[in-house]
Amino acid sequence: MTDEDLKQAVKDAISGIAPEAGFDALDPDDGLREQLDLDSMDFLNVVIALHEALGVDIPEVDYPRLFTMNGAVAYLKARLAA
Amino acid sequence: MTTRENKPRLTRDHLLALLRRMLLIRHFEEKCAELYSAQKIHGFLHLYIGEEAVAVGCMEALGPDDAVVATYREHGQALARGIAPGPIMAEMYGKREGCSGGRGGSMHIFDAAARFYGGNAIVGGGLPLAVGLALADRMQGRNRVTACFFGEGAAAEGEFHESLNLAALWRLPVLFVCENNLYAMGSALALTEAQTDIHIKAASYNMNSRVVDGMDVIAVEAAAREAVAGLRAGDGPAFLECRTYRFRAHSMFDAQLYRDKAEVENWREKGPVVRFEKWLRDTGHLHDADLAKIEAEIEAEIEAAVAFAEAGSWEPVEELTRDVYAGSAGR
Amino acid sequence: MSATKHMTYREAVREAIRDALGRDPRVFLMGEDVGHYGGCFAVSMGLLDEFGPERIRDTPLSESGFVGAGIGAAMGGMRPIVEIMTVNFSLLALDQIVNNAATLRHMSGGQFGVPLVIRMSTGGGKQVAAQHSHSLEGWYAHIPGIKVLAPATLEDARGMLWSALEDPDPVLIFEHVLLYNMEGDLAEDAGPVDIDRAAIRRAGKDISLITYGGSLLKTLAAADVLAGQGIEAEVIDLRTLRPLDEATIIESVRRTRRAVIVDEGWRSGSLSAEISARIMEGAFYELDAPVARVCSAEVPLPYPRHLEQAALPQPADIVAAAKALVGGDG
Amino acid sequence: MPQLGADMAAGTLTEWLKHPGDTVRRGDIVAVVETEKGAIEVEVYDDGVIDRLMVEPGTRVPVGTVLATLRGDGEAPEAPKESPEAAPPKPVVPPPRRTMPRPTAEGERARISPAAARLAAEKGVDIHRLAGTGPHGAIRIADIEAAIAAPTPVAAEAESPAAAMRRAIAAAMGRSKREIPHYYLSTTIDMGRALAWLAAANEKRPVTERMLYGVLLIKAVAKALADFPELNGFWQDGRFQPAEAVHIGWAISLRGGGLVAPALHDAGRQDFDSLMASLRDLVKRARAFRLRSSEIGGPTITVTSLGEQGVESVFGVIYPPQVALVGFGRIVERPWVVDGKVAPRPLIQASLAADHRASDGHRGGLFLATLDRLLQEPDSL
Repeated sequence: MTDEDLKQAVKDAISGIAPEAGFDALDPDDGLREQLDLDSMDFLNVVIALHEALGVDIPEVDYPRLFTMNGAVAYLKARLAA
Repeated sequence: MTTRENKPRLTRDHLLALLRRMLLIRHFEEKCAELYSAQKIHGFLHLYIGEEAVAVGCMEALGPDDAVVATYREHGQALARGIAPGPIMAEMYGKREGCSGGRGGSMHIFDAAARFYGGNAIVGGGLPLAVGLALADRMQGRNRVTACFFGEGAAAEGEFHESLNLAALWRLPVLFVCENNLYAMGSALALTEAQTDIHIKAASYNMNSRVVDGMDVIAVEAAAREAVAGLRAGDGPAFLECRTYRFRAHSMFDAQLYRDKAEVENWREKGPVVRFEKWLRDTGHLHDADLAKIEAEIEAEIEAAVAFAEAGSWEPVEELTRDVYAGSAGR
Repeated sequence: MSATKHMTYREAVREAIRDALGRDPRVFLMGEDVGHYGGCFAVSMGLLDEFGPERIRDTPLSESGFVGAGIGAAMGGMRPIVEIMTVNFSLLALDQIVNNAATLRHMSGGQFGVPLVIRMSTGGGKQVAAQHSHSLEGWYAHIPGIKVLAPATLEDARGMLWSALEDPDPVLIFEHVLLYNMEGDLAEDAGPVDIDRAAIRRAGKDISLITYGGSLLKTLAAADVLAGQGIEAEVIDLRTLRPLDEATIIESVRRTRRAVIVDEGWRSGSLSAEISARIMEGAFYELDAPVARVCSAEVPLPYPRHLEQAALPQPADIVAAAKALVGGDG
Repeated sequence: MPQLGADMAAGTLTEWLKHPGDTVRRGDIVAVVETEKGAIEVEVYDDGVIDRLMVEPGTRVPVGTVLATLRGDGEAPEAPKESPEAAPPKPVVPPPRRTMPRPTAEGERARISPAAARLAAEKGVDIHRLAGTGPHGAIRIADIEAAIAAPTPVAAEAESPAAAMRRAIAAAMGRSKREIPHYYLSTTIDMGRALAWLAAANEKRPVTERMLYGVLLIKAVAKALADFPELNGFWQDGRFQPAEAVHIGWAISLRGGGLVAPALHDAGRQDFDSLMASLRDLVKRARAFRLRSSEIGGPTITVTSLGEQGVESVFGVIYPPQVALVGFGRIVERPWVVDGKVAPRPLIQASLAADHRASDGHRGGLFLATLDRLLQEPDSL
């Protein structure tokens, strides 16, 4: 999957939780949760959505690595490659 | 003075008692005038000064079981009937120790024990009551008399004619006493009555009716005794027109524009007390010492009555509705 | 069901008078034409022969005189029943009723009471024109010191008199002229009834129709019409106009939340105005619509039938007033 | 100036008939006074000698004013007597029973029946957006009952759900601050053991059943309430009415503003998995405005947790007619004394806002202490 595919997957996971989330003004290196006002429940649902979409298991301890868009893409790319 | 044969038992004690009662009324009324000026007595105040002989004379003919219905000028009748001056004065003050509980005031003196069915302030309003009281006595087989006092002004009211007719029609034991003091409030009699001889009106209802000199206590007593004897014998009602004169205004707020001072002075010499005192002195029944003693006793009695009224209490507002209906606090 | 007798309202009143005369020697009837003539509404027909002229006393045309005499006789220990031919003539005796009967107990500091009953006819509808058609019971209900009753049924016509006679204070009984000929069945053993409570003649949940005396039948008729349109109206017969049975009125209005008051008096300053004020004071937060009133038109009652009927409250007026309050689909 | 008649308030002295030094007898006429009814002679009621004339002829004075002073024969002139005994007390007429004032609705006055107005106030229904079907278009009970049944206001098409929600929150919060006497308590709780237990539990669970610490907080609150019934129920009709069970309203803030607190029914008896599942579902639907009205009603107490981006402590506004609200701040790592030694621990500020009509500070404090103790033994939850 290309970086673009992974970014889209993250966007899809988030919009399932926060339909009105606007990605165009999103700063990829800044906190997703702050910019999109996602609380811990939202974030858990995003993780679950990614797990279901990509079949990748994300332990709690890795959550911080998903806090930004670029971070998430990099993390997922690594997990899928492994 | 009349010296007719049916004059009452003229013992000295009886004569002095008559004088004493008239003097009590005179001084009581003068004290009331003073207290009214000092704002101790309020509202309306109608004084009996000058008409004392009528009340004193008539009451002599009544027994304790007889009933009295009077008008708003009833202090003299109440005192003559034997109601104590203290409760009457307290009633003038509006104190609850008054003979009507302080609720009636000067115009509404009531006393069940003396069968004194009030001062009635509606001119002529008392006449039908007297007829009813007599009707009740007659229907319950009680040989009692009801005396009804009113002024000549009442003769112009419909109730006067209705009551006299009912009493005569049903032959009821009512003694109608008309105190004709020549002025119905501010109007001289001649200005208000086509027929100024009130007793003639009464006679037309087919009842015993006569006129008497209201300034002569002996004459009034004799006439009253004669009339009451007829009532007790079942002759039906009797009417007594007493020609008298009130020395003071109709009520406390009256500039007496309707009569001149000379007329008042003229009647003052012919007043009941002056004449009776003179007659008692001339006939040797009254000596200065007697008069001084009577005056002193009355003075003390009046002061005691005022003290009784001053010491009286106000009815608490919480009892405002008591007696509107029997028993309950009223609703 | 105990045995009943078919009779008119007039006969029920006569029965009440006869019963009272029999029970208590202090009772006597006094009024114009009550004796030889048998009463202008034939209520006291036959009583003179049965009880004699002492206890069935015709009087001259002297309302103030004989009402005052009645008051005096009551104070003297009798239990008089004074009949004033109609409320219209009672105006001549207002002074005696207001200044003596209603006042003496209180003004004498409780020394003298007036255990008197005054009966009089009232109301219009018989084309006898303005001076004979007044409905002024509301005036008398204004006066503290007396009680005012309005018997609208045979039971009350038969039962109220004795309770009124037993009352130590003056009681006025108003008999509506249209009721005298009303017929019905009365229990053989019908006797005295209470005189201080209203009665719910028909239960209902949507609206309270409050009335008395001659207007009760019209109000019950209106309730029937409303029932046909799905509106369950409660009909309250006041029975006593003073004291007003406020508890029954308020309890009902709290439940139904709407009220129409039917009163043959003129609207301004009428008894219906007093009842409306008491509802506003006692059930304001329960009201779901303003209180309505159906009264006579404010006009001297006219002689011609069509005008008289137009002036008097009618069932149609009551139905319209009720529907306006219930509104919409009811 | 003597009282000469019932309706006389004052009089004008026109003439003195006696002068200082003149001897007078009781009943003598000493002056003439002009009243509305004409000239009236004034008599004296005592014997004596005129001392001083206090009022000039031609002056008008109220009744009771001293006109002249009198001294006994031969006495020296002395000061005037004090005024007559005070008039009888004015009878206190009981004030007419004041009828209750009608509650004035905010803004322009809607035409509404009294019964409907009271019901609207009780149920917190905003009457301004209702169309009346009563007489003259007035709002009546039927209209209020309809508004209560269907929360989406009938006539509010123009208003967005968010605006309607904002209006409802405003009404509830306004009423809370007007009627509920809040008291506030807070304490710091060491979440170390609880979070460790949670992390261990989550490792054994698939991601879809992973839990958040909020569930622990809910369980702890529910369990603690068992011993503090006075915090779990409603204040209605002037008295506290305890609830039979504990339904915790979990406050969910919505993106773009607004707040809703759907109820987690019988939270005390649900196990963690069912609690987490229903919590996750409620949050998802709330955030998407797809909550059913039945889920909104019913909480017996509300818990609000600000989560990670929040601040350290929150003191909430109770949601009427409830009587308490538990608040949790952000978990923060701070030095904390454990077994006598200072160590970094994840701490959370737990606060209680409670209705002082239903409970007192002492009991509120014990509740928070119980909450702390339960969170130290996550296994027991």
